[in-house]
Amino acid sequence: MADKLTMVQAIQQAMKVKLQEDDRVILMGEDIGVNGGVFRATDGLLAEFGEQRVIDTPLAESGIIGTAVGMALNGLIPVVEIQFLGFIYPGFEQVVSHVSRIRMRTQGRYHAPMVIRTPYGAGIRGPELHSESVESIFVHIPGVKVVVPSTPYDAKGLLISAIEDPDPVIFLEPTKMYRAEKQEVPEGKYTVPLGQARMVREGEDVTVLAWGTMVPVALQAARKMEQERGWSADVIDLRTLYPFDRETIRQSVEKTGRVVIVHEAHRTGGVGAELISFINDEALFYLKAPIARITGYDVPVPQFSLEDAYMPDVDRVSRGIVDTMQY
Amino acid sequence: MADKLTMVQAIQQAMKVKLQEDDRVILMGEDIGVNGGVFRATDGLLAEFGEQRVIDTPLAESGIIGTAVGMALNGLIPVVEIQFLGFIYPGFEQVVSHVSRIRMRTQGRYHAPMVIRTPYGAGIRGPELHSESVESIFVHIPGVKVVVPSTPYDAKGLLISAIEDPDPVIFLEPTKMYRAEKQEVPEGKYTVPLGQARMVREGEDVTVLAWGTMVPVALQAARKMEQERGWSADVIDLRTLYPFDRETIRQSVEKTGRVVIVHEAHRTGGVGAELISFINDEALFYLKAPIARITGYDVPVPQFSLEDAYMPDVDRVSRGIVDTMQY
Amino acid sequence: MEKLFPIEQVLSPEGELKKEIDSVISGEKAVAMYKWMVINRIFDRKSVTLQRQGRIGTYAPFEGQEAAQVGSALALQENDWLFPTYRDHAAMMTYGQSMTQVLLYWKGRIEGCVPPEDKHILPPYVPIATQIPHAAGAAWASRMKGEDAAALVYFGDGATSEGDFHEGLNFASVYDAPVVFFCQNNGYAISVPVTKQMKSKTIAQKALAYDIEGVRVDGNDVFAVYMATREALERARKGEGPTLIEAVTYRYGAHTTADDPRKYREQEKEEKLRREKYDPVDRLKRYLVAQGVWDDQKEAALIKEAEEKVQKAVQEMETFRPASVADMFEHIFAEKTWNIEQQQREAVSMEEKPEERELA
Amino acid sequence: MEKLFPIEQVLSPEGELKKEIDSVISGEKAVAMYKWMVINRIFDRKSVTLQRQGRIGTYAPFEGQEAAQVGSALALQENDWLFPTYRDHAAMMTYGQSMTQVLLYWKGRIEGCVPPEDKHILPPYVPIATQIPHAAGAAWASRMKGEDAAALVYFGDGATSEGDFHEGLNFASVYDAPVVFFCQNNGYAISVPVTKQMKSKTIAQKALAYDIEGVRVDGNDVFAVYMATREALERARKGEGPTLIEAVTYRYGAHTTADDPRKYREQEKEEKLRREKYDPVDRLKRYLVAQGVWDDQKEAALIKEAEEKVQKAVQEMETFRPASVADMFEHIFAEKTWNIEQQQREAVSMEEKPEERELA
Ligand SMILES: Cc1ncc(C[n+]2csc(CCOP(=O)(O)OP(=O)(O)O)c2C)c(N)n1
Ligand SMILES: Cc1ncc(C[n+]2csc(CCOP(=O)(O)OP(=O)(O)O)c2C)c(N)n1
Ligand SMILES: [Mg+2]
Ligand SMILES: [Mg+2]
Repeated sequence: MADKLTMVQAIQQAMKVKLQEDDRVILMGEDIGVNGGVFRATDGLLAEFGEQRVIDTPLAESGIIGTAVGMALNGLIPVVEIQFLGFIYPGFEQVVSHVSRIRMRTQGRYHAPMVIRTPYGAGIRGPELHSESVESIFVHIPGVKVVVPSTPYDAKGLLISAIEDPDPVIFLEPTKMYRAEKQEVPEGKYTVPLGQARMVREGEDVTVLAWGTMVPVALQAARKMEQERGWSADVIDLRTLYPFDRETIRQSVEKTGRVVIVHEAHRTGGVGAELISFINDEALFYLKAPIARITGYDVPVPQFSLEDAYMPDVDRVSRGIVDTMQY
Repeated sequence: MADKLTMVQAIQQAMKVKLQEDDRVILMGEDIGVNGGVFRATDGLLAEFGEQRVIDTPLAESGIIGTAVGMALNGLIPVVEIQFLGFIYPGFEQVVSHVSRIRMRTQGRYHAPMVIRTPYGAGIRGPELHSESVESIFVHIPGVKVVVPSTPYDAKGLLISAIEDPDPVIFLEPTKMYRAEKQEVPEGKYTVPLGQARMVREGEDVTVLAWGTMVPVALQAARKMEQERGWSADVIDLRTLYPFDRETIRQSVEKTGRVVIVHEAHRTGGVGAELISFINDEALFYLKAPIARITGYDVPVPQFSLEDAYMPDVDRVSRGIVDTMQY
Repeated sequence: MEKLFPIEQVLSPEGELKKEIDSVISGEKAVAMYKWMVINRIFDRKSVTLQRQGRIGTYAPFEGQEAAQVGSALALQENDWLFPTYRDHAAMMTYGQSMTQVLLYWKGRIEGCVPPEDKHILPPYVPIATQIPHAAGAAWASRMKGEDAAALVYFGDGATSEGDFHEGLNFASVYDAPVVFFCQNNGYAISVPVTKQMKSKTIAQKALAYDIEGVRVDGNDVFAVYMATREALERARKGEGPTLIEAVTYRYGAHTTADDPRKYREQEKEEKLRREKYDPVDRLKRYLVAQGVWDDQKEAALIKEAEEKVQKAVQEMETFRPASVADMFEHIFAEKTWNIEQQQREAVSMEEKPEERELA
Repeated sequence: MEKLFPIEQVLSPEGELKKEIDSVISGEKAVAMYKWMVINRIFDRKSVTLQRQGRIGTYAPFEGQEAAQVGSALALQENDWLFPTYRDHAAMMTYGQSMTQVLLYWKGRIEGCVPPEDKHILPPYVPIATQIPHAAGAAWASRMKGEDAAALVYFGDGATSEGDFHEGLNFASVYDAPVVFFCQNNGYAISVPVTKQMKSKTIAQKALAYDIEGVRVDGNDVFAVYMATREALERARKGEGPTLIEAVTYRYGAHTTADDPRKYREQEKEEKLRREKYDPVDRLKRYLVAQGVWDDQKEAALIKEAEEKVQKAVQEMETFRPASVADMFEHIFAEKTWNIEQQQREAVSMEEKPEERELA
């Protein structure tokens, strides 16, 4: 049986599956209990699993993540919600200095099999700091995996994988897509493996790499370019940013020789830069044109009146494809 | 008149010059007062300028940076010492959400002309978390400049520029080089401009980009390769990582067509990736070989028994040059 | 602890004085307080409506907290510093921020953050508790420079759980910074009641950790709030160090317009009770009427004036020059870096003729 | 506050009992305490020497704090959790960590972080105060699982200024987590005296902010430390919530071997005074001798035994298999990611024949 679910419903389902199946799994975060989370990702879970499993915490991100680390050391599997990615910063030290290092530091004697879930990215007209996409910071930190779903189906399957993964996972949920579309999502348990990209559309002429909110934008641009110009594109949804799926990317680049990378994050030092470097390492001389980066700009994500101008859209991605194809 | 000074002495001089010259400049940090800082960078300054200008703070990095922001709002120019870069994390939110944004958020009505100085990098057999080099995180954050000196002369001139800069500067001092060499450093005031690289050595065959501790390593490798193989290299000390010196890099790459980037930081998501992307943007088809990244590995900087294996050394850089030249 | 920190009250819910105020609050002042509370409330309700109509974005209402915000802001002097959260626009406007600016802010315009030239009013702080060390620092800087400006910093009950609350109070205490920490304990951090936020029964008692003054006041009693804040500011200016004030209050409505309080409390019942028994505006009105300084005619005139003022601000907001893409790249640095300049050109060209460029 | 939180003492500096202890501390236990203190002190001095000789890296000595660490660690039960800082190896060793491991740690070997299989002893925490929420979490998890394990977490006076101290105590208080917050107030955070660290006169009073128990003990009085910790652990296990213990003590030496305390205090004079009047080891010895359970012969035997034990650990440390480059890439993840595998190969090949590869 499969229901049509939004991404946020699919995410709720993933947690429900794991709460049912594994006693060690607990949820922690601000407003996740009776309120069901500010996006309702944990709706109904307190009622079903009780206060020992679904915990409304005080307003303190370092306290939440730090306490969760302690719980993980003692055998639990905390799934932590940070209300928005822009509010993970006060807990950043716990992520960098502990979540990512406990296994290494104790040579495997302890580990921190936890998930930090958080809404991320712009596009919902949120106030300041509700639209951050600083995924590259986490990709740079050794010891954590970084996952970004772009569909309801993937969100559920990836989140179950993340909870089951023996290592800590930063699970970034594109806020804009929480309710953007419904998709058939199987009931019960299934997984989508970490580390594997998804080929969203196949083509010959250009490779478009994207994740999260940018996947449908990339796809639309690819469709438009195919219609208007007859250029066909591989559109690849990375899904996992660390460790990313090298084979899928390499093969596509070797095939097309042209690459457009689309991300919401600031350009300088974004994950796009690492992908370019990977292609430099493994497929440089396949390139027929410089790789284009269509990204957020190197400015703080603006107040929402300028949000649309900040985020890559179909026109900007199309322009990137044109520039790359016509180089 | 010029004295032979170590880098840490040169840094002390820079602060002294500015304390003397500008009443608004104050120093804040842990143990910077009577103790003169754990590396003695502020030695003697409390005695000379008193407790109102040189302030031993409580042990709380968010408190230090946050309080400094308040002081900057109210007309002072705080020069903050974070004891080691690995301890900036608890103050990370203040850096990302405020230091870098006050000017933007108030449309220039307020700004935060402060400097955050901190020892950075490995090489002194320090305990865990005393050897971090996560400069790319700060390069990714819009609104702060990032500076790394590699010589005593530059350290003084760049720090004076940083203190005088109207924008916040993250000033990363390579711990290993604090006392590694002495150099003639003019007395009194002079500046080295932010945003300009330094051509350390000129050559024809390959471009080596480095900063901080890696500059002498890169230089030695370049010398060795010239002696052993007759290949000559441009060795460029970036000095400022944001905004970096695009002209110097571009010209060199156009000349040599071969590039080796050397940094201590983890490879994935390091500043090297951004430099590769810049070269992709501006000089891709000058490249005769993939750009080599000789970097720290994607693991937490290890306990010091393995520190040397973690850090790029002359052999590793030489290998990078060989691989690039023989591609 | 509740005994050590009783809730100070000056004006009873019935509008009766429980303490002498003449030396501190003149009749005129009391009327001014009332006017500010009414204007702010009208503004707040209008803003909620504007949000529902899609004319501004998500909005954080403060109705119910007018006495806490107005009473405290009115205790400030000209050259003081005010550090507000996203819910403290009543305080901001009372201290001098224009309504238009506040509306622009909620319309997603950065221009709405800028305060008037002659007032130190920081933009609304979104990341919880981060303003607390800023206030300590600004206050401390005043002291260093030998000025007598003080800082007043607002935050909620939830904010007291963050590390920055602790670090800010500790710094201020060590340096005797002239700052007043003003906590509006409205009982909730979004959905989380204060009883789950902390085990301690009061917030004021947290002052004991820093050996600073802690005061608990009825946050719906504008006189009590004003007097406590004024005293705290005086002590601060005299070098006697910071004060933590806990103003016990309640927000009638949702956390923001994106929130549904019925999910986590008996919204209707609670709201009704509070409005009937403890409303800060009505309380003061009862007093003023009893004093013979207020009547229906004055009330009608005030409401009319307030509505006109709000209307004018709405109009200014709606006719404000449109946001320009180029602006996004301004004020990141004093001088644009090369890559920001490059990206500005890129964005502007995109904006100007996307189709043309694209097809070029 | 100092009156509310007097420094509890059981054993006077002269070695006289000020309280009844028989029901809690047997003669045997007292001797065991003494032995641990002496062994730890001998270990500490040896480590300082090893550092001077370049045989280990920078080292953080604890001499002077033995009573605080030994007394508290001995109050733990088998299945409890111990969260130490970089200065708490006396506590770690007393609770079961091997000397060899501790030495390996200070020799820059990650292997030195691993505790014995049957004990929950976390590695030394370097980033100040970050262990405090971990202890709250581990303790809370025990409670959730219905186990009766408690957590004991160490930190210094300086650590109380960090946000994590505040957040950790708040969380623990809200959930009645069975954790004991054990602060060794040794008067300094590196060079910064506690009087500059905080305005409050005691650390114990900070418990008031969370409505938890706060206790101040003479940290050089091993009996007082033991009894206070034991009581706190008992309360914790009974579900009566956490306790903040302030153990007032002093480190005789440098902050670490990289520090020069003469820069910031009258080192010689202070040290001499403390050693003569308040030494924790001598104090207990006086008592034991007066009780007739200790004498010079036993002392000599103990010292010999301790020296041999330390010597053996040094030897084990020095003959431990050398660090391997490949190890650097292990235990980052449960399974190596492709790039870590790639880099491991790169690093190992470099290590094996750098010249050859390079010239290849
Ligand atoms: C660091 C951080 N974490 C989380 C949030 C999300 N958030 C916004 S308001 C709020 C509740 C604040 O409660 P309180 O401090 O009591 O203030 P109130 O909203 O009641 O005025 C939360 C959790 C945030 N803005 N910043
Ligand atoms: C977050 C952080 N900031 C700074 C440091 C550097 N540092 C190491 S020990 C120390 C002083 C700690 O003092 P205290 O908590 O009193 O413990 P003690 O060393 O006296 O045992 C400092 C500042 C650190 N390790 N972590
Ligand atoms: Mg509240
Ligand atoms: Mg100390």
